[in-house]
Amino acid sequence: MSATEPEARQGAEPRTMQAGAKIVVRDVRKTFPTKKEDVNVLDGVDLTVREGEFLAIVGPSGCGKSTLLNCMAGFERITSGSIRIDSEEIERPSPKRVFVFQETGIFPWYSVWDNIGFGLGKMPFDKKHEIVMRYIALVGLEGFEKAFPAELSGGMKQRVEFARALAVEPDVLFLDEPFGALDAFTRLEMRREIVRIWKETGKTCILVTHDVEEAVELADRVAVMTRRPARIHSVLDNPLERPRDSDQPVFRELKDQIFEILGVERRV
Amino acid sequence: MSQALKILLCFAAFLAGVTLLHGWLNLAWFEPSNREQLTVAHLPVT
Amino acid sequence: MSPRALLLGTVGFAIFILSWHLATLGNQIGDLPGPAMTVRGLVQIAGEGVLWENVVASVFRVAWGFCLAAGIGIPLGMAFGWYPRLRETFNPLVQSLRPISPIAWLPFAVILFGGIRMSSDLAAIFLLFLSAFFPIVTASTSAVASLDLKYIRSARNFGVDGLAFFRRVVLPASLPQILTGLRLALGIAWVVVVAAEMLGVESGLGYQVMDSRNALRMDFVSAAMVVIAAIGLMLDMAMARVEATALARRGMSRR
Amino acid sequence: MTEQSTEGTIFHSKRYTSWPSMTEDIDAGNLHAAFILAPLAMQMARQGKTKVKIVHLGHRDGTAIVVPTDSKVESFADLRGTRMAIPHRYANQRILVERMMAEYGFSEDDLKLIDYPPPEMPAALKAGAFESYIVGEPFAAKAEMDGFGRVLYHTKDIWPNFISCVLIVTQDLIDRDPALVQELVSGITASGKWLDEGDERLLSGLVMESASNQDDVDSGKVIVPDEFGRTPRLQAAVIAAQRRYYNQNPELLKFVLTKPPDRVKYTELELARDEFAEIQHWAEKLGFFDSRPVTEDDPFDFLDYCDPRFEQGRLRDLPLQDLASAAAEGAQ
Repeated sequence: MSATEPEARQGAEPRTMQAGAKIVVRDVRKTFPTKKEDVNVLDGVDLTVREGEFLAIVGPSGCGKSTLLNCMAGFERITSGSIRIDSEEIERPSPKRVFVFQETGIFPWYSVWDNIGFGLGKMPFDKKHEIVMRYIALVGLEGFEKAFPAELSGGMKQRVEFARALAVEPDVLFLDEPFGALDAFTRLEMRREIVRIWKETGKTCILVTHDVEEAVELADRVAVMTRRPARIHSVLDNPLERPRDSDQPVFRELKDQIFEILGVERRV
Repeated sequence: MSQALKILLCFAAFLAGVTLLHGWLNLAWFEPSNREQLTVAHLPVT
Repeated sequence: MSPRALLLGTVGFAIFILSWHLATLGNQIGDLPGPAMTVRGLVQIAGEGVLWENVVASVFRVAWGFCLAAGIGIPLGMAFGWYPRLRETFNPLVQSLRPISPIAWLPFAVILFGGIRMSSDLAAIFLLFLSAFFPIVTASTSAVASLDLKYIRSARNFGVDGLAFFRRVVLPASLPQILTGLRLALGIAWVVVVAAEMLGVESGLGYQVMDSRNALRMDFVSAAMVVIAAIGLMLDMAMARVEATALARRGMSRR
Repeated sequence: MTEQSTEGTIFHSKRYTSWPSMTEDIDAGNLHAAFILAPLAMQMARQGKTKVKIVHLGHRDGTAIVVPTDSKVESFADLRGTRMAIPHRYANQRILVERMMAEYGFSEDDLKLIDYPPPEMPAALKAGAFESYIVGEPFAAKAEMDGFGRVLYHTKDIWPNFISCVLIVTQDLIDRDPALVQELVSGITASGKWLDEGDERLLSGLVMESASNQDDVDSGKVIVPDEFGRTPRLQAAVIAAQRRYYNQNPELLKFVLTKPPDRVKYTELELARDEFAEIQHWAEKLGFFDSRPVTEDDPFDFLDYCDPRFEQGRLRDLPLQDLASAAAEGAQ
């Protein structure tokens, strides 16, 4: 960090509960024991995510943003501090909070239909069929029910993953750099898709990315993380109306601000 | 899992078939003989 | 097989057979048999029906040894793969027993199954079980141990665990590597059955080789070898088809 | 050929490919009767897991020392400093060679003895793996018949009535079913007598080539080529050549059984104490019983490994077609 870290964090979240807070992360620490000595990844993270909000978490790669997301999803236990969703401490993963992986986590041995129906568990066929077809329509995969992942493009596989996640009607979607493996054009297309789905379903979305432009383009607010051991440096409001255009001056200003916080030289 | 079941079934069928064949051809399962029998071994050399 | 591959394959065979023929020109029954003599020998033992008895005997033993090895080896291997403590306790034992050639077990196998009906068959099957068991356990262990973390997390995220998790995620995910292990194991078993039959039983292709040798009929020996090669190839192609059907439509991203 | 007769026990002959696989099957309890090397039988009786008894001899002679046709060796003395292949370290052939080495004053390393599988001896001799080999038939005759080998000695010349293979049965079978053992021994004695002294009647199940027709062949009858003739030894050559017995070329067996006629003998197969005493003497000398040495307080008597009781029984009569019907058949 080029600038010394200011004591009073700019726009830091007040510690008190925010109205409509969906997820409250308070003073979370996470250390990984290694042979040599413990690696301290998260060092006192505080963050509040509002109901139905699209929050982006930005930070240099390896700073621990994915670890934070894994802890919020319940895949990894925190060393200390607390993470509460709907004021309930996180114990383990749940269909209420579904995680979407970078290279898609859908199953290559199942067809699109079976993949999307995977989380629905035991239910009569026609009821499951009705739900699955609804989400196939939502992500625009009509006609591909019988296809297998190996026969789909990267973008289409991503859509199946979204459909699978949404089919169980979760409250929260965790997106861990979901477009990282896609080519530039598909990435743009999928960003529009996720915003459309987010608007239609009203889910709380938390996006982890190292692409600042992506964060500004998608999120209501952007939380910027410091280098490891990571903390939330600041959470910036994103005043831009949707649909957003990266040429707008305010867009660039917000991007510069984030780059500056991250201490990254933007000009190539 | 019906696909795995199909594979298992064809293995089982193959197994049963070859067992009966072996029994019939080499082990004389299907040639009842009431007379007492004794096997006398030898090597093809005097 | 594309026509080009078929053509090249036959050219390869043609060169082999031609050079084999030239090398054994003018040999008598007692010497190294040429292709023509081998074919005549093959026709003769096939005609006498003894060839089919021996083929059935060998395939019978491989089938049982292989299926038992798969039936026991796959679940055991998968358990080793999933439970690290189990793996740490038993894997060293498995890996140290593996290099022992199955043929070395023959004396024990004969004693172990002595006195029971079909004891020589059982001894041979026991040897084949061993020869197939180790590659299968090793393949199953590594298949489960290297299961992709994101599949495990996806399943747990959706609350799928226990038997459903095993049946719908662990098994299908490890199937490709297990099938490769099975195919390898079958190949090894087919090599071992011929060797095992040379020592202890009185039927089978290995016995046919040994017995023809005692009868000084080298043409029967090479005829038996041709049959051994042909059946070995057929078994491998059968396993390849099983693998193809099982992994149909998974494409390259099988895992 | 007991299938031909309608009553009594059916004796199946089972061909093994190596001595160890046979002894293992005996120890495993799968096998209760076998023709086996005499010293090996004694060794099993002495220190084997399964107690066995020799009840009859298999045959006499039928072993020869063979050298390449062009070799200059004329007598055993000429073999000094060469290599000789033997069938098995516990074979009687080894005792024969050791005895001759003593006779000709050979020291241990004057003649290198190599254990070698009998079927490969002819080809290996031709290939020069060793300068001579001693083995039972038909692997001695094989080299002779194919012209690249020459018999230096027949056993009838150097150890008359030489014992190579003996018939053993497990003690368990003797205790369990002595009548069966009796039936076996008297059957074998009868066949031996027929082989050496039988007349021209055909065994049932045999038919001369000229008298045979298609359904004879289909019903699995054994066809005796006319130029073979009808003498018992030639009938035996055709029978034994079958796949389920020796699986050899009939010509080779004919050669063994006739050139010369006393090359192998199938009569006077009774157990003789003095003959076995000599074998036992050499076996002890060569350390065959080292894991249980023979001493005063742990003797090894003739009756510890032989059981001659079954040799006194009435000979069994063979299923022979009487000449009249054979002639009639010939006329068809």
